Amino acid sequence: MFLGYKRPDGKAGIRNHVLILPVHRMVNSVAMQVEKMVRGTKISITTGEVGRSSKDRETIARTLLGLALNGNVAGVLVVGDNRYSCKELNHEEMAEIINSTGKPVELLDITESGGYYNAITSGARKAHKLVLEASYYRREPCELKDLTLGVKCGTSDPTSGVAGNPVVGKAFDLLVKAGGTAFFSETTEIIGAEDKLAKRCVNEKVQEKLLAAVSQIEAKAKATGEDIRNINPIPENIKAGITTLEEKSLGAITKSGSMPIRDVLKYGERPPGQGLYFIDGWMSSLSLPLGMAAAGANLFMYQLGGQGMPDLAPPMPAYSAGLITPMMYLTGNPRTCLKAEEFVDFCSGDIMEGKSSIEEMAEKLMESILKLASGTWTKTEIINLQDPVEFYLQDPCF
Amino acid sequence: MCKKEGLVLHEKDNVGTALNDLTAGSKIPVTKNQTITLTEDIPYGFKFSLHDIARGEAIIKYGEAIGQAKDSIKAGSLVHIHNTEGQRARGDL
Amino acid sequence: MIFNGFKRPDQSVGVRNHLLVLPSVVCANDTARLIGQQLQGAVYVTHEHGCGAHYHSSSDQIRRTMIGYGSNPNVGACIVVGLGCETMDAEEIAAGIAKTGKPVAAIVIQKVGGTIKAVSQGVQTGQKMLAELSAQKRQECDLSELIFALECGGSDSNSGISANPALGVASDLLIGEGGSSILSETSEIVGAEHLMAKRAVNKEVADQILEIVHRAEQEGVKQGLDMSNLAPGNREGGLSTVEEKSLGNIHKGGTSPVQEVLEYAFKPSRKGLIIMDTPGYDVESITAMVAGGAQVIAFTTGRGTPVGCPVAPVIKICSNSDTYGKMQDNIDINAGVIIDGLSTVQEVGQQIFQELVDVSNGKLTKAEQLGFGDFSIYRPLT
Amino acid sequence: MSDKKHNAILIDPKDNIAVAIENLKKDQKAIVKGVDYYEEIPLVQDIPFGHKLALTVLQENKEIIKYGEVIGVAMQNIEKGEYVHDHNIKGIRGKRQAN
Repeated sequence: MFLGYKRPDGKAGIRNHVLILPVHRMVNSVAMQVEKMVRGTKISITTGEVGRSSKDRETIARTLLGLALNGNVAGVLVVGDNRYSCKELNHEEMAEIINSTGKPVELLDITESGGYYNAITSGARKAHKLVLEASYYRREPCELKDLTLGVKCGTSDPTSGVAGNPVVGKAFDLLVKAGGTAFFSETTEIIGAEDKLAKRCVNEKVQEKLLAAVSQIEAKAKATGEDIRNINPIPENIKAGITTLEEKSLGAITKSGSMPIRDVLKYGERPPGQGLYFIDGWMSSLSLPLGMAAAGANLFMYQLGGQGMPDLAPPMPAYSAGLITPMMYLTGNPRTCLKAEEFVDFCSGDIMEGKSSIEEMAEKLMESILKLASGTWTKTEIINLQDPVEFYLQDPCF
Repeated sequence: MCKKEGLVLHEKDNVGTALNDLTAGSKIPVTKNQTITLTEDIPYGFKFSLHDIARGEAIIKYGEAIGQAKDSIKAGSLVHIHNTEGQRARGDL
Repeated sequence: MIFNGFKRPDQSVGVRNHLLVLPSVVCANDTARLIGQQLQGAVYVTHEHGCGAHYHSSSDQIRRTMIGYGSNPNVGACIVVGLGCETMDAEEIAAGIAKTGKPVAAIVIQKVGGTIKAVSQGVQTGQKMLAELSAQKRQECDLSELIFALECGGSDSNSGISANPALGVASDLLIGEGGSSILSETSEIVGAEHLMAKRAVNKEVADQILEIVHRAEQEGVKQGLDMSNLAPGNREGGLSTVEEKSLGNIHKGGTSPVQEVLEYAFKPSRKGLIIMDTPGYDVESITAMVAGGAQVIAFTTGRGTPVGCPVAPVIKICSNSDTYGKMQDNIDINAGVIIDGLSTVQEVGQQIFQELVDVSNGKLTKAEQLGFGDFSIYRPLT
Repeated sequence: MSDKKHNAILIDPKDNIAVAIENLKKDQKAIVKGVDYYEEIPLVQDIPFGHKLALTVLQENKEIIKYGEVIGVAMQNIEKGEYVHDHNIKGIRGKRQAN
């Protein structure tokens, strides 16, 4: 059990943000000024929609809408401009959909505001209204089934597959058994381990989707004509002792636990129900947390290896999901835990030392997660780490 | 439990993982009956071979192939990119 | 009556859970700002005091105010930033605040070795404090733990008819629940002190009321001030004399007996209606009441004002519908409906009381949404 | 009592001024309402919203009463219906007394 915010659509939140959502790059500047003027607001700027295929624009739209509907969001200010509105990215439609879920939403159309300064004034007033409404929310007891977690691993090293990821996997098992929802992703990093995952898919259709996602990404990798080891494992992985992509993948998939895989979701797609889901996405620490936040993750777990990190170096402070979904740093490497104490929220390094079992650590991890879900801030959340937002776009741009 | 120095993750594996910075010449117990003498330094987290591995043979970790030996590898050697290569997603092959 | 607040180690009750970054001296202002800006959930203040050898009474007042401010129950933890050579010793102030049992740290720029190191140390310290603060949950508290600061600014002649009497009703309701209210700005009791003295619980308190008013009046006269020369905004609002302003002002205190008279920034020792001797400047007066422990501020205004407080919510109550219409971005409650004949003083008083409860539970006021945090310590002239 | 909407109020029965609750124009009538009080007073001058008007003739040095208390004295004779403000009344408190 944890203390969360219950939203009108039945979703639960662990934070209570007001999201400012500019839908086109042309309205970012107004939205950014509004964010500065109104305390308690967060902004997700939009880039990359111009000169893109409709498939990529749909990805952006799906991601933006997903962010808006995330349980951590109490209210949304959609900022748009009729001149730039397109079929896939339409601010009015987006506001209507948000409204239909019962979540407070305000729409600011720059073209109708009468100039830059009036648009900011009008936007600030709308944002104020949303912040005020949000402040009426109180934390209430919520069940594990109301919780959605996402995970990625990063700066992987040989401890990741032994003491880091398996603990997350075990915690995912506990969550999913209790009716909660869990996401894992990084299609590139299941190459070489896909057969193990395919066996866990709930049906053949899901299995086909999973294998198709892997073969597509592998074909794209081959089409580059490059030795994949120049790209993935990344130099830091190799420096830490990971030799091949297959090795990395086999360690990476342990973070998914052992529960059946309900479905394969598109980047930013919201799941049809509870359970464990694979998201067809990229490992980028900028784009993946964003995609998982859009899919509804309340908390994002960043499982660090970090063996290749120099002493007292910050891990990659990737925080784009931290817009609305706090980032929790974990590690199974006791050395990393000491090196990155400023960032790491949870350490399962005792497993490497033989002092603790994966099961014991998973119980402790769940306790830690529930504390964060009930309002305790993660270390990176307090200092407001925020990287630029990056959507996972796959088509060429023109 | 005394601190282990090497870890074998699966019975099928032909590599072990160093649980400390290990030095050449050390004798590392890896199973009840087997001890490996390291032929070179193995840094924390890196792999060492549990027996001789022939060129082209699969390197097994987590009970699965993680790549192939590029050369023959003597027991107790460091197993990494200099003597091992992955097969998947390779555009250069 | 119950509300949900934060319980502090010293048994006091907060309605907010801020980390306050407080410079002990003007020279530490920007360092404090840089620390505060990097920490989510932190507030910081800046001011002009703390450096040299002030007059003794002035030093005491500034130190008392700083310690009181950091000790306010809405402050969950505090970082005091000093330079190292100032009269207002940061470590001494931190020690004063630490008596409440809350986490407090002092960072002294000269000791740490420059501002960049001080900022870094401040952010690291703040990170740990905020992790602790964020784990604290609101708990059921009794409304009797609340101290309501009664303030007015930018008054017009409607203030005495609508907003102030309505606030008086709310203040009486809180006192009825066992809570307290502080009425301040002595210069705005001039001409109405006989009415307040009549309500004093005993002769001693009555004499104190007359004494502080007499003192404020004499002090003003000595300085060559003409108190009846009201602020231009007051005059445009229809107020003609200081007596008229005062008679309107004291309505904020409702009808409750006056329990105690306090000097600037002192903590009340009794419950009920308290009078604090503060100057007739909004921000200096609010700062003193917050240093005295007030958790929520009610601010009546005729002309409209944006003033906020870094650690305590400010509820703005407007005396007339015209200003409310124009300044809705800054005002929470329109008492102008009383003048418009749409509502009664009693009804608006109830509404303010309900707002007090809601805001104590976490509802944000307009000034909070804007993130406004004005802070100013009154430095006595002698 | 009349049904006419009032545009000024008498705060206390002892008061000798009323407060306009609308912008009142010269030649208009102030319709003053209080507890058990109703009077229509022709205005001599404009009275802005929130400002005061005399309910009776106020002789020079006459105490001006609002909220039932003294808020100052008339500096000159003030007509019934005349604008009452700092041009024709003065406070007594908080300033150097003329000897």
